[in-house]
Amino acid sequence: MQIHLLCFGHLTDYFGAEPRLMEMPDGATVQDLVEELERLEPRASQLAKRCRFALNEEYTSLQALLTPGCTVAALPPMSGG
Amino acid sequence: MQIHLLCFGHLTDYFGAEPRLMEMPDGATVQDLVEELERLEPRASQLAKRCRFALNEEYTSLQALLTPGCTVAALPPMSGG
Amino acid sequence: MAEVKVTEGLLDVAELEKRVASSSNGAICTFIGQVRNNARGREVAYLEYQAYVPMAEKVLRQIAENAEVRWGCEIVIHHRTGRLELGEASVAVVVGSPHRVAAFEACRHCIDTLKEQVPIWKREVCPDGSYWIEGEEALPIEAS
Amino acid sequence: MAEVKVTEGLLDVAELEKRVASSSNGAICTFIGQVRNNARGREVAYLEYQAYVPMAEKVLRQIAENAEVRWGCEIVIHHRTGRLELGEASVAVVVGSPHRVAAFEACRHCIDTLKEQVPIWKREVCPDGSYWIEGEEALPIEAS
Repeated sequence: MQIHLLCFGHLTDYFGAEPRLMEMPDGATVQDLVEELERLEPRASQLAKRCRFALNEEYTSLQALLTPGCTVAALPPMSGG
Repeated sequence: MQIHLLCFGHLTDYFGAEPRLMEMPDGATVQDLVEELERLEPRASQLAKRCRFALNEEYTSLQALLTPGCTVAALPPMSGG
Repeated sequence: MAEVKVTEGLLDVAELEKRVASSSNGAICTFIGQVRNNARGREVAYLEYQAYVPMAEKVLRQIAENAEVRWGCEIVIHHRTGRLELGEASVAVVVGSPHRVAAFEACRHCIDTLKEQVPIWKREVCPDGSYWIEGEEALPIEAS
Repeated sequence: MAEVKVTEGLLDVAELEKRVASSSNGAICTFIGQVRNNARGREVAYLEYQAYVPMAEKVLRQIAENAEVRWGCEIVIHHRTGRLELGEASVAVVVGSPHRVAAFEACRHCIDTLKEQVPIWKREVCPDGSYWIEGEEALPIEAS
């Protein structure tokens, strides 16, 4: 299935600021996507430890199942205000 | 000696809102002035208990000595803000 | 640095905020008190504020300057006197600081201390008569 | 009732204060965050704010609505994105309430929670390069 990936903060240096289409196997979880990203970009190896993740604009756990067409966002520690 | 008395809040109902000249004996204290006011106006009998007093625009104690031409202000519980 | 004023004029809060908005202050905390249409369960028509102006400005200055030193910030406090209509601002406490916690704490300290120590009194004018407010009490006004 | 917005436009704080200035609200507490000329000992030229806009507005709304119920108040929160010059306001949290303690507590809660939970990031552009700010850390920007 295809899913949409959104990255923010310093992650845009590695993965770009535009939404990115990713091909993931059926039954994949947010955790599987994170591992795929860490493989693609060794400098992002701390991804799971540093970031929170959102699935379709809601905070999610790493165990959540991806669904076709869903949007996952990788959210580094925030600095609004 | 003559001193100036200023009243605020509900005390202006009894003593007026304008500065008032009072004749006090030499050596009189703020306490003596308060007792004089309580004599003048029985409805103000709680004066010493309810109010704070200022001598020349600074908070003062009842024991402070009056000086010729000084200004004493009787300050009920405040309600600014 | 502190700027304090007791005034009959309307308060322009945006203008006061500009005075503490130096580019090293990342945080501004403002408190505005305004005239409510009710108090102690009673409908209010308008307020009259009475101040012992020179002493009020002196005490306000002490409060603001002490807070500036204690929290490392810049403070402007203006308080109105005279007749205030519903919805008008009676007081503005504006604090600019490099840090937000300091801005909040200094602002709250100033308004809390002002209410206790600054010689200003409020008279609530209601449909059934008018009342001097003294601390938590409302004293009906007697004919003298 | 809460009104929240993530916007590229300048913030007009006086206008936002009017929106919570109903005549039953005796207290308005405002927090303004603005761009400082220095951070972490480094001179700052300007900031770039990046937001995950739809989620940021959703989380802001949750924060504001929860605080409205908890403290019995009305809340407006606007946050800017894009390039901000020194001294410009990045965020305004405006709380109107019948009571001052509630106004202060709700305002402080909203800005504290915003900083932790709302998906917005700041890039500091300095004379020596630019840095993503992530929580307490400043990460130099790498060429990708």
